Amino acid sequence: MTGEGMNQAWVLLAPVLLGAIALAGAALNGALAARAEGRPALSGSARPMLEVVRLMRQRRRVTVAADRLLWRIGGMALLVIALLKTAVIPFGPWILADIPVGLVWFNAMDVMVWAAIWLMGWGANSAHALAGGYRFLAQAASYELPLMFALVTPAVAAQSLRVSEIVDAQQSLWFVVWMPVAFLVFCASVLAFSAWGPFATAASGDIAGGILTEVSGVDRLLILAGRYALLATGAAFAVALFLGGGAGPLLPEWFWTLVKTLAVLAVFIVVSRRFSGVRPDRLAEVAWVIGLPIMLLQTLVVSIIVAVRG
Amino acid sequence: MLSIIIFSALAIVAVVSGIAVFRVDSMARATYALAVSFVAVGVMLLMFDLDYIGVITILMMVMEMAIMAIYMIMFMGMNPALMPMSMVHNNRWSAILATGTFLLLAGGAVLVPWPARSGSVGTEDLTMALGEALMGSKMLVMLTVSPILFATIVAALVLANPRGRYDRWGDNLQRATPDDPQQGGLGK
Amino acid sequence: MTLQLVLVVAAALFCVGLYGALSQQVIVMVMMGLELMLNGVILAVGAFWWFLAPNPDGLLLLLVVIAAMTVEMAMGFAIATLLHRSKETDMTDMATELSG
Amino acid sequence: MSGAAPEFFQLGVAALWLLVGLPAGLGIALCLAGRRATRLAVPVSIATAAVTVVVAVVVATLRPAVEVPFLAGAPFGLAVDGLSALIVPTVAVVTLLVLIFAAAEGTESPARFHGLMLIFAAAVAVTATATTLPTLLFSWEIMGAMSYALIGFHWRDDIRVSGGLTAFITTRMGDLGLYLAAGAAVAGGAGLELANLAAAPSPWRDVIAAGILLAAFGKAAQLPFSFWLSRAMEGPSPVSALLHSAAMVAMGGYLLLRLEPLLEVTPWAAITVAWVGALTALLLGAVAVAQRDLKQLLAASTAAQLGFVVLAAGVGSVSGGTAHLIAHALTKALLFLAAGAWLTALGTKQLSELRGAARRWPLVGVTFAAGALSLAGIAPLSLWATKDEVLAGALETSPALYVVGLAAAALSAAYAGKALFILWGKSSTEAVGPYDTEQPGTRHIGLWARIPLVLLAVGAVFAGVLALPPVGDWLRSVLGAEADPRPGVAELVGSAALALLVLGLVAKTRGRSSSWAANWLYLGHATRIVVVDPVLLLSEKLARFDDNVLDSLATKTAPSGMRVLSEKLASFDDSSLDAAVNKTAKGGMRAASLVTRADAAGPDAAVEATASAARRLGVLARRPQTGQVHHYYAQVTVILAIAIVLLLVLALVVR
Repeated sequence: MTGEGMNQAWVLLAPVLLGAIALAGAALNGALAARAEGRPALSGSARPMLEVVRLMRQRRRVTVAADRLLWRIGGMALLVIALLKTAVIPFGPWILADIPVGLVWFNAMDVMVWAAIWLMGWGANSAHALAGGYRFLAQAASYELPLMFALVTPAVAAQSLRVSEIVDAQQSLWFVVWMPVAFLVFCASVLAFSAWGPFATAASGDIAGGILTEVSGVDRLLILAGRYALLATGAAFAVALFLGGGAGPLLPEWFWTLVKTLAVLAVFIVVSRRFSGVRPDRLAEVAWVIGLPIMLLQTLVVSIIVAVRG
Repeated sequence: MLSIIIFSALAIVAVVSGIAVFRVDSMARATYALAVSFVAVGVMLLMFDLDYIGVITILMMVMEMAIMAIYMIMFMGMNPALMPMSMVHNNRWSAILATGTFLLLAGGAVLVPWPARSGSVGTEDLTMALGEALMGSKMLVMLTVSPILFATIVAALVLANPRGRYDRWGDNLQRATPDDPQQGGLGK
Repeated sequence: MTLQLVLVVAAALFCVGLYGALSQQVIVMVMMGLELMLNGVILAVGAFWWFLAPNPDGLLLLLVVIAAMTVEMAMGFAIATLLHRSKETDMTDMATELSG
Repeated sequence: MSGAAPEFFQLGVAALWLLVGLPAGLGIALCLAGRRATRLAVPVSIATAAVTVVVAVVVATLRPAVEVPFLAGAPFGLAVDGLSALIVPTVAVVTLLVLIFAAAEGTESPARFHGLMLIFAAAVAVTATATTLPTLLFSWEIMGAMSYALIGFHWRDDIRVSGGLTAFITTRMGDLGLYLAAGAAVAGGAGLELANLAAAPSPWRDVIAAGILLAAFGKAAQLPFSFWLSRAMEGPSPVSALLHSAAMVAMGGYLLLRLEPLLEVTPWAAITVAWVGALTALLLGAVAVAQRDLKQLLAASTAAQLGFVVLAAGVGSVSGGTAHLIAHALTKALLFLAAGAWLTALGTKQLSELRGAARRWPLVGVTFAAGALSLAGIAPLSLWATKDEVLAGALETSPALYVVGLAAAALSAAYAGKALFILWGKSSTEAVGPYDTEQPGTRHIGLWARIPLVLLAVGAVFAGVLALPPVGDWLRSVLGAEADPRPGVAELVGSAALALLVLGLVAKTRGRSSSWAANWLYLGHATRIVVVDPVLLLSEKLARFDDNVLDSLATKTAPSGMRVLSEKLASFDDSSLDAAVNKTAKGGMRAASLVTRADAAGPDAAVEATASAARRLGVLARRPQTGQVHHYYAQVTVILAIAIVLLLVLALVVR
């Protein structure tokens, strides 16, 4: 840990960095999409910036009898949630708020996504959007319990809910080595709570874009950016929980954190493009009948190891 | 001083959104007003150094309200953003009783000579201490409470489940895959 | 911030919830009233813990209240579902099985 | 416990855990696996049972003791002492043989069946080695539950499930006694160690004893509870053989034997136990004689034979009780398995239809005969000697007990003989009997079904040595009961002769009556032997005395005296009594009308008023019961508010 001065600078720096990482993710996705369509990858990677400019200038459309208050709250919430999550993620030596229950905080914030996405769906007063909102809740009910145990497992191993202590506990051995199942479940859950990749059915094309159907202009920008930001915080948190945080040879801690975060984010984006969508109604059974028991076993194994090691 | 200001602000948010639950016309708004009230109380708990409980309250209640909203809309089956709703009975007496109770409780809170604080907040990790109390000295309480809670959940499932296993697997449980209106991911 | 102040706020939350539980016709709304009452209880217990006896044992009560709340919700939804299925209603006024 | 070297002790501890853990673990696994383990079930279960036998022997030799924390102040304790060192291997062996038999017979969903049986075997092992009350309660409950599950194994038949329920509820009633005992033990400060119960202070000790008695009587199907055993026969035969003869029912008797020190310091309990045991042996013996269904006969006989064990505990003859328990377990398991074999093969267990069944399968018939003769108490066979050892203890306590016990022994010879002669009897017609009345029979008894019968028959024949000098002395030293009374030669010979006599009588009556009405007559014969003939003899003597002495006295004095007396009485009657009666009648009428008037004005009016008031109150009481949730909430709020105000006022007043 460094001094207070550094922390205050970090308050300003963190959102900027989050934005930058999210943008990098978006650029990568754009490049991959372009290549898939046979266009030059570079043009694709510039696409997000152009999209930002376009959406900033676009006029907001409003549907009839929309619940604007809830709609706006839902739209803004994703980005706010991502920022609030950033507060407990250590970036090398810096962390905004190293609260003793940082892990639970992260969890509470990703539950906020439930509300946010459903409000987006509800507020628009549109059938497609509402169906998207419901899809997300169904998906959320499936991934949340395995995610909770995936979060608990590193905490058990580090015997602390404070994220910095979890990072410190992996100096000798990264948690991903001996809790691979938890890591995978966590990664899948990150995709799920970002409504991304195979878990993007809430916004998928078969319901005309779902929660994105009616949003336009700045609102749409906020939601799209929020999803990338959530993905980025998820990647950063995976680094802190399982990949040793800033641990690495020679180079400074913040650098290693950045590199690992970007790498995880890239993997998220590349890999999840290769999967087709997962229907939430099918997911529930898989998550509860396979995911939850296997996750419980992982937690049990870790607990036993911790208990035996003393 | 700052803490009083913050607390008062939170208190106003909590109570006003609590009142809003029964005043607003939209079911979604009512539900999420309740969620706001809970979040405010959760933050208040954080002010009492109850980190874990406070965050957990926020977590649980936001989740609960997200589900609650579904039920609200499922059962009431209309979009009250389009039509105002007033589904109350016994309004006057309810208000009188609630006010009376408030006067009683608030009077008690103000007039009772509360004892001084005994003991102090330890420097140790409260969450850890709570965990140790749960699994140690208060094990018996949890052993008693948890089966009851579990039984209640099972009872709730039984009540809510319209189709038993004979509906799904046939009269002699002979089907290889269950006959569900909506097939699950594993076909179980 | 004093104990009295917090308790008055808790009492206010509790009584708003009580009003809701007494006056609402829709079963889910009644449940929301009950939840609000428990919200007040949580606040009051937290305040008692902080101002009177801050040791880990008191926290247990809070944990139990929160757990009871969620289970209450599960039970409430189950009964609501059952009522809806059997009577096509979500009004408590229609459920008079307990009538003497 | 044992002076064995530490490594042996370690081995013993491991074996003890294995004894409990192996069948329990595999049993649970089998139950969970369900249909998926259909093929695996039989090999796994028999291998487990075989290993359990070995482990049981190891445990019995090494006598380990273990203790792990369970509840506060009451550890989960297991230990093997002399008594359990005898019981545990017996139960293990019977379990193995029964499982082999069951596997040979085949059953639907074998995984569930064998799983339940293994769990049950583990529970019995825990029961037999428990050192603390919570441990005992734990396994006791599991035994009860398994018994329920196994009796109702064919759960599609309502009657079997309800039979299981009857057995479960009845034994549960008794089980409450164990909780009572545990509560009293804690309250009395004796702690929950079984060995310390006898040291509890007086009023609590009585409560403990009462609770233990209740539990043991319930499990052992002693008198007030006996009927559940009859319903338990709805279960498959191997279940009857293991649970309802060798293991679970026996555990009731075992509990009393184990807590014999407690009975010793609680005289009333010892006397109660002894008499309940003796009366059960007698009355259930009579019930057994009257049965027409082979399994029902065996069930009643089980309760009766356990009566002897209970009697032994009551009179403090631990060695006799233990020997009888073991010998009976082997014998009765054999008989039940044979009955089960016939049930499977012929589809019936009605004695009338089974006539001659033994001739059809001579090996099964011979083993059955060995078991039945042992049950009858024929001289060199097992139950003869063990029963006499119990009776020797009874004789030392009270001759009356001995007489009742002897009568019960005669009855056991009667019912054993009845079953034996019918099964070996020639069918009156050569035609095949009306088989398959209860289930379709297979007409086949496999080799593997016969082997356990033979082994058990060997046990049933030779287990008697446990009560006779060389082995008997060893048994006594193992149990630490060297001072227990031994039967004299006269008693041994006498009881054997009695058994032979009764058997002979049964054989004769059977020869004379082939119709089934004769069986009820035969009950009359049994009664005559025991009761009627002596009574007739006595009455004949009395009559002769009457003729000779009293009658002659009467004829001389009666005529003249009587005439004078009757005249006097007649005149007295007319003048005083008759008049008084008339007057009383008139007075009665007047009083009655007065009372009627008073009643209408007073009590009746009061009753009417009370009733209408109650009705009004009832109407009032119904008013708040609207069925409306919000009304209830409002009521609760008001009542709680009033309560709080009252409390506050009270607090202020007290202040």
